[in-house]
Amino acid sequence: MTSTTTTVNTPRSTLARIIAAGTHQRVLAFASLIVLLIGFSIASPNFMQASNMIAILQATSVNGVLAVAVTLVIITGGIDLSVGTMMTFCAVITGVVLTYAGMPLLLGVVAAIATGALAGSLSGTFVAKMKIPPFIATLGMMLILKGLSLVISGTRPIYFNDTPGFSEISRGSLIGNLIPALPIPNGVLILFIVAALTAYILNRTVLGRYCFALGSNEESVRLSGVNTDRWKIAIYALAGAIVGIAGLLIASRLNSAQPALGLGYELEAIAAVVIGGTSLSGGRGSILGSLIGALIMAVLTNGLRVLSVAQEWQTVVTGAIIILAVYADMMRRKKSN
Amino acid sequence: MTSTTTTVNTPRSTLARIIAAGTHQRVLAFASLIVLLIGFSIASPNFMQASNMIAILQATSVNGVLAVAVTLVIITGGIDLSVGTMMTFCAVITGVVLTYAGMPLLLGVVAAIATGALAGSLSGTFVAKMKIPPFIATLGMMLILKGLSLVISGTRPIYFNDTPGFSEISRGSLIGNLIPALPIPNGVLILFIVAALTAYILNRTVLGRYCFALGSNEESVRLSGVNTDRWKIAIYALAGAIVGIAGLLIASRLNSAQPALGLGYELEAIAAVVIGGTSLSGGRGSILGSLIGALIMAVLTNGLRVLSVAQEWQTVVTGAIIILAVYADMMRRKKSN
Amino acid sequence: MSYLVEMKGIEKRFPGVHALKSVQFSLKPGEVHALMGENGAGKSTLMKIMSGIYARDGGEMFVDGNPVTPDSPRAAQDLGIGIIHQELSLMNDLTAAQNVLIGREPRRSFGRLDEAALNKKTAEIFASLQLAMDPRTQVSTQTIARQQLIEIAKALSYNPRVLIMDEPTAALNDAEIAELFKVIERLKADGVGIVYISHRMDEIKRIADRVTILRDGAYIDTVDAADTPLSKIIQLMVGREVTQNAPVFPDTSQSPVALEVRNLSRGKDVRDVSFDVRKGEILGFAGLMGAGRTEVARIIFGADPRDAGEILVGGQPVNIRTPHAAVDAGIGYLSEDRKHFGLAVDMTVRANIAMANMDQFTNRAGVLDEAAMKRIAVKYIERLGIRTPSDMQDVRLLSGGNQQKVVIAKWLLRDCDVLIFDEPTRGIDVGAKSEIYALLEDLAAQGRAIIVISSELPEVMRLSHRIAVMCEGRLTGILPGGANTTQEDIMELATQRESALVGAEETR
Amino acid sequence: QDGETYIPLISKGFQHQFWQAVKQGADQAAEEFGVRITFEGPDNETMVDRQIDMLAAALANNPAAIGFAALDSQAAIPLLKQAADAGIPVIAFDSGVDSDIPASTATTDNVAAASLAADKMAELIGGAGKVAVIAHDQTSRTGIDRRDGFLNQIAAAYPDIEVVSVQYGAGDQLQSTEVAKAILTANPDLNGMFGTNEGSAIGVVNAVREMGSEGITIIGYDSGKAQTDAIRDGLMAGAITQNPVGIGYETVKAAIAAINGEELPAIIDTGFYYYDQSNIDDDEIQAVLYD
Ligand SMILES: Nc1ncnc2c1ncn2[C@@H]1O[C@H](COP(=O)(O)OP(=O)(O)OP(=O)(O)O)[C@@H](O)[C@H]1O
Ligand SMILES: Nc1ncnc2c1ncn2[C@@H]1O[C@H](COP(=O)(O)OP(=O)(O)OP(=O)(O)O)[C@@H](O)[C@H]1O
Ligand SMILES: [Mg+2]
Ligand SMILES: [Mg+2]
Repeated sequence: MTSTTTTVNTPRSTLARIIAAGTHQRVLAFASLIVLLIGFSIASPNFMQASNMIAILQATSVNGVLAVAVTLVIITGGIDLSVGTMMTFCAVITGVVLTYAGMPLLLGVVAAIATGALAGSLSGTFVAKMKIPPFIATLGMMLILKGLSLVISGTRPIYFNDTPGFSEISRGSLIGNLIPALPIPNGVLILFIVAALTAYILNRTVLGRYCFALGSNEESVRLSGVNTDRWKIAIYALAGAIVGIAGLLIASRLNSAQPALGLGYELEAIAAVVIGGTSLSGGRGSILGSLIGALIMAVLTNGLRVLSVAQEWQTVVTGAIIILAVYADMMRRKKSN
Repeated sequence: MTSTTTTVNTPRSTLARIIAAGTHQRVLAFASLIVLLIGFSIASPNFMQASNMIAILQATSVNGVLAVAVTLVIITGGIDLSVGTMMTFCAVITGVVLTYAGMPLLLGVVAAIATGALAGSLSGTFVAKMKIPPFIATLGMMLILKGLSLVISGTRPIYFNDTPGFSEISRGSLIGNLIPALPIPNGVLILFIVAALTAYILNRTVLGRYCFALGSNEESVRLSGVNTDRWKIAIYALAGAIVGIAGLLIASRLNSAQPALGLGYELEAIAAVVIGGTSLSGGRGSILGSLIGALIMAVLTNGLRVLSVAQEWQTVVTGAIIILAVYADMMRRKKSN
Repeated sequence: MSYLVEMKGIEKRFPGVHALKSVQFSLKPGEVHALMGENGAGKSTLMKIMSGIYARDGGEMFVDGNPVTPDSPRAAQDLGIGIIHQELSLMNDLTAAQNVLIGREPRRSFGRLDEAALNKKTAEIFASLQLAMDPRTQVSTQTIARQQLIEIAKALSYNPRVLIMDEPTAALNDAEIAELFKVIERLKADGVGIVYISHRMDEIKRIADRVTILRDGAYIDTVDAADTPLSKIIQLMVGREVTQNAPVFPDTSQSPVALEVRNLSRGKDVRDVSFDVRKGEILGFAGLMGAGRTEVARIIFGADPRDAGEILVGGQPVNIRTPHAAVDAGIGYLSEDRKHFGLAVDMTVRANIAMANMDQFTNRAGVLDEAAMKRIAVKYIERLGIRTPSDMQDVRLLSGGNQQKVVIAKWLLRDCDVLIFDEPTRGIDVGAKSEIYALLEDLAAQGRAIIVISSELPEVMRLSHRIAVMCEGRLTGILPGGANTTQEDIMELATQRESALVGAEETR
Repeated sequence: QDGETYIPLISKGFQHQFWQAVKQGADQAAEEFGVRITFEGPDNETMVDRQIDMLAAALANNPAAIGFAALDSQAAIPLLKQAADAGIPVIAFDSGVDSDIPASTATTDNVAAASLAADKMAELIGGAGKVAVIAHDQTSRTGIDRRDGFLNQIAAAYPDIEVVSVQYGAGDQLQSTEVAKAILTANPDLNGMFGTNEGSAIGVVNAVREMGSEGITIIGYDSGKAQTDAIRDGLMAGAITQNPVGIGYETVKAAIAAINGEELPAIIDTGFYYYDQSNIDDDEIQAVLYD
């Protein structure tokens, strides 16, 4: 779709300039998040409790990390359908390393991230070298990894009971140890660290620059003498490594690697990214947006559940609000031009 | 994704010209289908039985019709994630009309198609008028329709036991009645009729022309004074109507409207379309390709089952073969230039 | 006097840019009114307002004396105003005919298309343009020049009373320009008013009746084309005298060879091409459209695969299979199609200038040095006179000529030993053109080897130390540069067809 | 390959622990009786038509008998008829089929089992208070039976117990965790929760652990290591377990009997058990638990 919208962003103030540089677009989805939070607080007194806020953040952690990973790929103009099952695959490998092989915790962490990076670079190779459309390459990977998770685990969950510190990765609270009033679970902390690091990479390093450039006009980047294939593989590998972190988070939270889990998480992550304002046609996007998108999804599901809305209506309302949130975003963006 | 492939089709012979005009690109996926069929026949004597071939065709029918529908939308440069749950929704509405309201069969058929067209035009309106990205608009619709199916049906399947002819829609065999040696189920016949009609619309009518034009350069179409919004809505509505037919097929095959079914069908349909050579960035594609893509998927799953491959390995092999099929396609396309 | 279109006090602001400052413009029936100005002067913007694409911020517009405010291209079309855009806006996946008649397809009942009628109608339009093209060819397979011709055919098919041509000849060769001018004469005779924008000064004398000059978004003057010398018009455009220093052609025959190409072949497009370029030399490439010059450059640069041939850089054979390898070997290539192959238009000027040169702006951890990028970007913006509110402006918001300058800046920064410029001055104004010529001469003087592919013969002759001429994929000869080589010499080689004897002449 | 007895089992799923235990029982019987089996099921319990396609592929391999756990009791009837016409006996397992084609059905009475869970819940919370249900599915037979078995028993026998919320977590541990947390947030004074399958039950346990809620009585369903651990830790009060290994074993055994033309009972009830800290190590219970 070659839409030649004459959107014009010329940030005037220095602050606006920095924000624009940092996010490459205004993150307007934020307003929708606030509206949701206020709405649910009014509707239910139980919603705005500290413990529920923490529960929402906790619920965002896995999907948030996946959304961060997939943002990178989407900015290059690609898509990654394999993030859900890749997360599971990384968790299973960690299970093998820690529980079956009895290795120390750190090695399990490394294994998860390395597995993700490896799987990601495989997807990247399919896309870059073999010129397979990202949709198909990652759909294939989604199935392959799903199957392999079941094969490797023998279709049984792998428990981490023998690795004492493991469940602390997501459930413990470093912040809470320092400031008892703020028992933010480590999983949430990790989400924010991952998001901050990735945002830095995206906006301040060559890799990030090429993410945007590839999504903007791949051929012109190639003709600038850039080894586009190598960079693309690197980007998919980085996304994979981040998915590996998501694998650690979910395994730690469930204290087990559940080999059958994972399908469906990819759509949710992609939805968070798009709600956050990243364009599926590539070239534009921000990590902050994806984070907010993931929060919107988590607030929405949690809020509706706290309100005890009947499940079937929850689905209807979620669908409607996702559309409305993006619509409101569009309107505000239009106005601000 | 700005892939500036320099595909050059200069059909020399009249025949080649017609095929190229009819498909707008060479359908090379066909070769992969043949390779699969031959491979499975060699591997298992049970595969190439008439009854199994019919089972494969039968298994293709629903996914094939969905793939046909989603092809239209993809050619415009959009995507439709709602086809699976929309199919279910249409089936549920038919159930309400036939079983709850006791209307005659024909009205049920009309209801399914009309419901699909209506739901499709709603998606189309979101995309065209409200400028919501198709991914989000149809993701929202997917959730809304899923919820509504459960609400309307009271989360219970609706059976069609009181509408005697209903199960004949998909299970009966008009062809078999005429030529007893060829008991092709009506569902398959309907798939081919729908595909042929849609291919005709795509290649020989204004609506089809605008599908390609919108996917190619929407802004330029708009600047040429075409009411792009209206046409886009029409295209989504047509896709919806076709999804309505898929709803009839599946309801008839199961002799019931299963309100929880539907999720996951969208990815499979989109995969069939992409395997068939239609570009996700719009502007290029063919119905014949999507049909072949759907057949490849069905042959693959059936063949692996007949070979009694362990289920987790089935998944792995399916993923790998999907990637390979598209890769082979790419190679052949490259060579032929 | 009755004007077909009259515009008064037109104002237009974009964020950071006051694009039009109380500009006036008028068009009579049956005249060709040239609109002149430097890159970014506001020509395209004024015409986009006239054709309903932009809304004006102030001022008035009249058609046949009636005040109008066209708020969409459709509304302008209804007023009889048609436009051929500077940037191509075709549907690449469709055929030529499908593009030309989009929205007005001949139909049968039930929305069925009458493809035969569609192709026939388009064929007629093409015939009236003397354009030999099968209406059924797919647009994406055509070179930009031929795509431009399709755009022109499309605009004409509306039978407009006012036709705006925004740099229609930027991608055309002389023969095609001549055909276009014939069409313009015919339209004039029919009373159509034509607004003509071009940076090719010679064309103004050939077809314009009046000339309006804009500078920095302000109206300067409207003069009669026949009685105003070109130098005067240029002076009005630039605001100062442009001095054309006479070219010098140094003798480089003893310099070491920088790039040698031996027996390069690729299908029918490139057939057994061999040549060399020496350090400090500017080698011009002339030829008709489709002669294969772009293809030769792309193969050398590794952008397209080759069937056969060898490439030597500095006497060493190099194995170039990708642009990446070419750049490593010290070869740079500026593409003729900036929008598709030259720029990431959604990114900033700064990012685009740095694109080929990221190593220079990254530390070992891969962190970008934005400050250094800014410094360099600002330097090139000044040096090339790129008109932009800041180096953080998205490239797509720049005027066409300024976009071209950004691509040039990108390759100047890369500092390659061998630089191939494919149509480097496409859409660039006279003032900037001579600056770019000076730059190229500078680069050569510094010992770079430069290849310039250009479809403007005067440009090739002005710049080249030697002139290579291609025809139908073959290198038909290399002529010496300087005053001793005439246009006729070049044209003779450019039309030396091998297939002259082979009957049925095919377009491709 | 030829001459061997081949019995495909089409189940409702295959990746969950429960189905793996059924498969284990079937494999055991297959080895014992020297037959070849395959075991297949769709990814989730909504995919009715996928299951039909599996059945069709199984029939293509000319099996001696078929084991079938119907996702929808009607949808498969044409294919089952086809099997009957070809003289292939069908044994239903886990849930029945509305037809007289199956020679026998090996199953658990889910309604009875869930109402036992309700009784235990009432007993543990003292016959009064608020409880919630995390079910694994809104539309599948087992989901409905277990939910309704529990709800109906509460409604019928314990007027002082209020069911404040019934929500669904798709049997996905993480999703069930989030659902349970939301319920705990909305109902700070909750007394008990019932999770209708392994994933749902673990979700409840996770939620209580993460929220640090006190005084919640949790009753689960099925087994699995996380669940038995939770019971040993005292976090979960107890759980219902079926006998999945038995279901698998009995299905294959019945299939062989049917091939041999033996008479079979209409229902083979494989039974269910309630287990808690007190009896978890009993042999009888250990035999039906799976890790
Ligand atoms: N949509 C826009 N947003 C912001 N600035 C714009 C926009 N369109 C044009 N401009 C600016 O307005 C000025 C005039 O641009 P315009 O395209 O009219 O120039 P031009 O005279 O056609 O130049 P050229 O000869 O290079 O095509 C330029 O500085 C350009 O950067
Ligand atoms: N993108 C393309 N797709 C298909 N054919 C092409 C493409 N680009 C060039 N060609 C063909 O390759 C041949 C050589 O064209 P090329 O553009 O190299 O010529 P050129 O001498 O550079 O001409 P021009 O002055 O038009 O740039 C022509 O026959 C042309 O039609
Ligand atoms: Mg311009
Ligand atoms: Mg060229």
